[in-house]
Amino acid sequence: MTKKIYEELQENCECARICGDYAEIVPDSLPDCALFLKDNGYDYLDMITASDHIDEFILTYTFKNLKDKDDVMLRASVSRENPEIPSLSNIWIGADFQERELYDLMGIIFTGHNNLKRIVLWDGFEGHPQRKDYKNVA
Amino acid sequence: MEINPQMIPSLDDADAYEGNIVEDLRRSSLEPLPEKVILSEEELKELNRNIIVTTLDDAINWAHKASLWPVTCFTACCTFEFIATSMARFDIARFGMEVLRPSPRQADLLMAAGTLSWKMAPQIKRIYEQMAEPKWVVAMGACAISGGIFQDSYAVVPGYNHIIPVDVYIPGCPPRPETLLYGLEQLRNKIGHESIRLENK
Amino acid sequence: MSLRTEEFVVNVGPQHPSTHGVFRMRFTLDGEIVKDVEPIFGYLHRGVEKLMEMRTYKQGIPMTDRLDYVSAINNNWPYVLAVEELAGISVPQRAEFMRVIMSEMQRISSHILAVGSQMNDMGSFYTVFMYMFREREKLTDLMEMVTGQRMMYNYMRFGGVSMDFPAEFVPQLKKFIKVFPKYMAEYEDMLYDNEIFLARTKGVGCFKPEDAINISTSGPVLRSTGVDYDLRRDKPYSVYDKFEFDVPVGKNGDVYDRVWVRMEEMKQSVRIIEQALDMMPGGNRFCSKVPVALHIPEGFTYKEIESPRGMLGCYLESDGSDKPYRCHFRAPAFINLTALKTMLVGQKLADAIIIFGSVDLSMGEVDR
Amino acid sequence: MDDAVLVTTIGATPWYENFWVHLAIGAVVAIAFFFFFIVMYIWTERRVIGLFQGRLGPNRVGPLGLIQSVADVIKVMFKEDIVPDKSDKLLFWLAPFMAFVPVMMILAVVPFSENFQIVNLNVGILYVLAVSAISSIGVFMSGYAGNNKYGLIGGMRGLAQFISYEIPLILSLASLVLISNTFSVNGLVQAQTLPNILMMPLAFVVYFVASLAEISRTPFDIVECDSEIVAGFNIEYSSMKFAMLYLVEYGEAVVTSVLVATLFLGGWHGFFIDGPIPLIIKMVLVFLFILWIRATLPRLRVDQSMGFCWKFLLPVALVNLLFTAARMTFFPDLSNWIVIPASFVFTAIVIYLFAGLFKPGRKVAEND
Repeated sequence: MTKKIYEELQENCECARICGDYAEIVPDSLPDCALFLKDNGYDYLDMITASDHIDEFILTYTFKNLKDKDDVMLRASVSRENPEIPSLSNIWIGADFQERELYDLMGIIFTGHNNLKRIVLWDGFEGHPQRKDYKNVA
Repeated sequence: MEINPQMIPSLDDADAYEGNIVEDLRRSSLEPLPEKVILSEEELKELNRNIIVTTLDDAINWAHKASLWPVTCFTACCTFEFIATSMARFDIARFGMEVLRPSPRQADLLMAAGTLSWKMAPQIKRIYEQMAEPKWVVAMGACAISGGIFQDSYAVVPGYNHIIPVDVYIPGCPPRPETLLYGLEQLRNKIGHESIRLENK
Repeated sequence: MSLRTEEFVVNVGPQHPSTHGVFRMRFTLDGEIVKDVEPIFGYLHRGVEKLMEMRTYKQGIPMTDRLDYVSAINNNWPYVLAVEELAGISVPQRAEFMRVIMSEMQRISSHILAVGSQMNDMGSFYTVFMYMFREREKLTDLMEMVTGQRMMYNYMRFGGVSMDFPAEFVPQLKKFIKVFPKYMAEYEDMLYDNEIFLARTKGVGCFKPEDAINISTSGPVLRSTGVDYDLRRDKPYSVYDKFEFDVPVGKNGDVYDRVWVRMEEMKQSVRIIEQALDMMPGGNRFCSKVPVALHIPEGFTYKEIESPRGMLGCYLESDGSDKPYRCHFRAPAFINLTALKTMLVGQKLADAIIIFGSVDLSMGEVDR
Repeated sequence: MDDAVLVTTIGATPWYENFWVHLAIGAVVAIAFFFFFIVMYIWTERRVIGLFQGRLGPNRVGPLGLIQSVADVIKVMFKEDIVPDKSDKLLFWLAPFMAFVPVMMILAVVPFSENFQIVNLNVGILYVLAVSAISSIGVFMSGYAGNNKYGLIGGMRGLAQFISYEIPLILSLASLVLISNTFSVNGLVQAQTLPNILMMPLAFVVYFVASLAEISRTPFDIVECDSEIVAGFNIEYSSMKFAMLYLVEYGEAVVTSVLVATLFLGGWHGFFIDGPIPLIIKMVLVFLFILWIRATLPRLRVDQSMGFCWKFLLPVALVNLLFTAARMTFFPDLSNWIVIPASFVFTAIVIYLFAGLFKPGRKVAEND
């Protein structure tokens, strides 16, 4: 039983496929998918996270509809060579710190983010510790 | 870690400046610092033959013991065990310690409570250097002694003694208030043995 | 001629009496008015998520205790729920109620700390804090009676809890529940009848509901602005759908409302504990059988609970081995701090410290 | 030393009636009185605040912890004296003296008993006001000299508060002088057949609140409030200089409680015996009242404290002066039985009226 919101999502923006309770989308179509969700009541960005699958990074976004108590999950996969994905921080201010943390720990570059720099580690730190191939130098 | 004036950064590259300090502190402090010198029994006896110094020692040590003012510089979970110790039930005000001086200039005990990350290490070193001279450090909790449960993390200093000389180690994660009071009692015994003649040895 | 005054930058640095841990804010002050605030994190970053990947599932539980060290039991819950869903472990009914009771007790003690330290920031020299701490010590004793630890309980396991309630725990808890509302009335006298407290909190740091939703804040900070959303009622996990309790919602989103919401939530927690104690089935099945070397099939899940600071979520990915492939925690306080800029700019320095205190963060969860 | 006031002419007088000998003995007694009570006040504060907070104060050092503050002073003396290199050396060194010495000088005018007073100035009140203003300069100097941003903010706040609270102080003393038409402090005490607090309750309220702000005690301790500006003006001071600044706070408490006891509670007038004993008892009672306020109330914001002074205390002090002047001109020899209830009713009316006028910080509509 895929939710009604996923069907509407599929017509409006060309996302890859709907499976189970989440939607796989193309990274570049993330902003307009997010805007579409925001107009249909899913106006609460809950969580952004990423996981390192050796040849690609899988980013997971969850949104909530506070009125009808329903939430939606979007997933996008980004290649390891150029981990680029458009930033949501100009639509939701809440995404600002979470994207900076993913840039800091995972090395994913969010295009359009106004001050994308390390948030949790100090500036001289080389490498992104959350990646699978990170060797602990100290 | 002296701060030469012309290197004070402008506002935008302050983070890079702080990053360099953290990096070279991280490379320079890989082994723990040597322990502070305390008198063994026979050294104490040899010292006691000189009456004038011992009575003065005892008076000063008594004053140091009676009023240890901790500086409020708490990092992590052990903070709340120290706060619980300073509350009504396990009251450290009985030992005259409840005057929590916020500024390091007026305090003489650095309660190193909690995990120390590399980004916080230069700040702790600066606070320790800002404190006025007869100062002591208590490493409270497993993270403060040896990095504890986070020892193999890339961002955690394996113990405060890599950065600042530590006087008393209180084990526990977090140590119970009774353990903390016992540890502070040991610190007071240690202060009792110190002598003004060996101050800068 | 207008006096040329320049702004100066002050570090409300990692070591400051009222930053509740090692949190640093770079204030740009014009006299006493805050012109710009830039929060700087990372002074307590311990790389918990990386360490979780190096440990087996069961070794990960004590790591979650140290995340939000003020309400340690609530941190275990999302991690345990995620693993149970991926591994398909069922939880006996008695264990569910024990989890609810312990986490509601932890919510009361966490809110006590939040409101108490709020009064400290206003300068009442620990008096209100000490009266409230008296109750927290009783709660800590009750927790210690069950788990043996004062702060880092390590109490929840996959499929239930680690130990059963000792015989004399339930009567002691009932006695505490009966007496606690009297103490709550005492706190309310100390807070709401205090003219200076009202003067310093009413209308300070107002926060609009649209901002709250846009900045994805959660917990008392969100509810104080008027948005009525609480995971325990709107997306019930565990056995929360069996209790009836109401969710306090503020009106103006100022510091007074946040304190009021926390005080009301304490009363609701007392109600939940009472109902949970009555409905708790007897018997001694507090944990279902789980193999020690737990291998979880491939998959991912995202589970959320309502911690005292907001929506604490755990995103868990497993790859069939006995170690989590990726474990990310949605820290409510970390995201609530994005609201600092909208709340603090334009306020006075004295108010900025109180508004920052009312966001009630605990650094272990913010920096992870 | 018969009942003649102690102004003796230099000349063929025996050594014990020589002016300089009196001054020397008086100075020694005053300084001893001053330091003894400072040490005792530090101990009393820590014990009594412990009592308010349901805990024991310091009791390990000597019987009941009596010599705790002696240990504090000795320890502080043996600390390393740090002078920040970019600070203003001269001011940094001078500031503690500028803050500490004037507080001691006020005691020169206080009559300890009928005929024991160090200097019987006939302009005692003016002398007190003039000298107490100097210590506020010392506080600002220490804030500025330390080259620390927090110290500067603390110093600025202190200066603003001291200056603005000086005016209600003077006006309340002016109404006092109107009744007993003498400026000398001893004359004021002799004129108090009935303690002035009964004759002029409004003047007592204004004077007490204004002097609370002068010595920056809660709820006006915005000068050295450690929750916002880390340690206020004395942030850069360490050993002996810090001891002086620390003792300034308690010295001012001693002096204020002596002045309140002398001017309003009838100085050395006692029920059975006249002399220092009733003065000391009244002094300690006033200090306990200050401690009670310190243990319960949080602190006001800077602008609220200023607003409170200019919008509430000043008008009340002016109205009180007007009322006293009118009473003295139209019915100067009214019996006490009418004056005392009348002035109490007048106080209640004025405070009720003006309280409505000034609501600190209540801009938002009441929400519950």
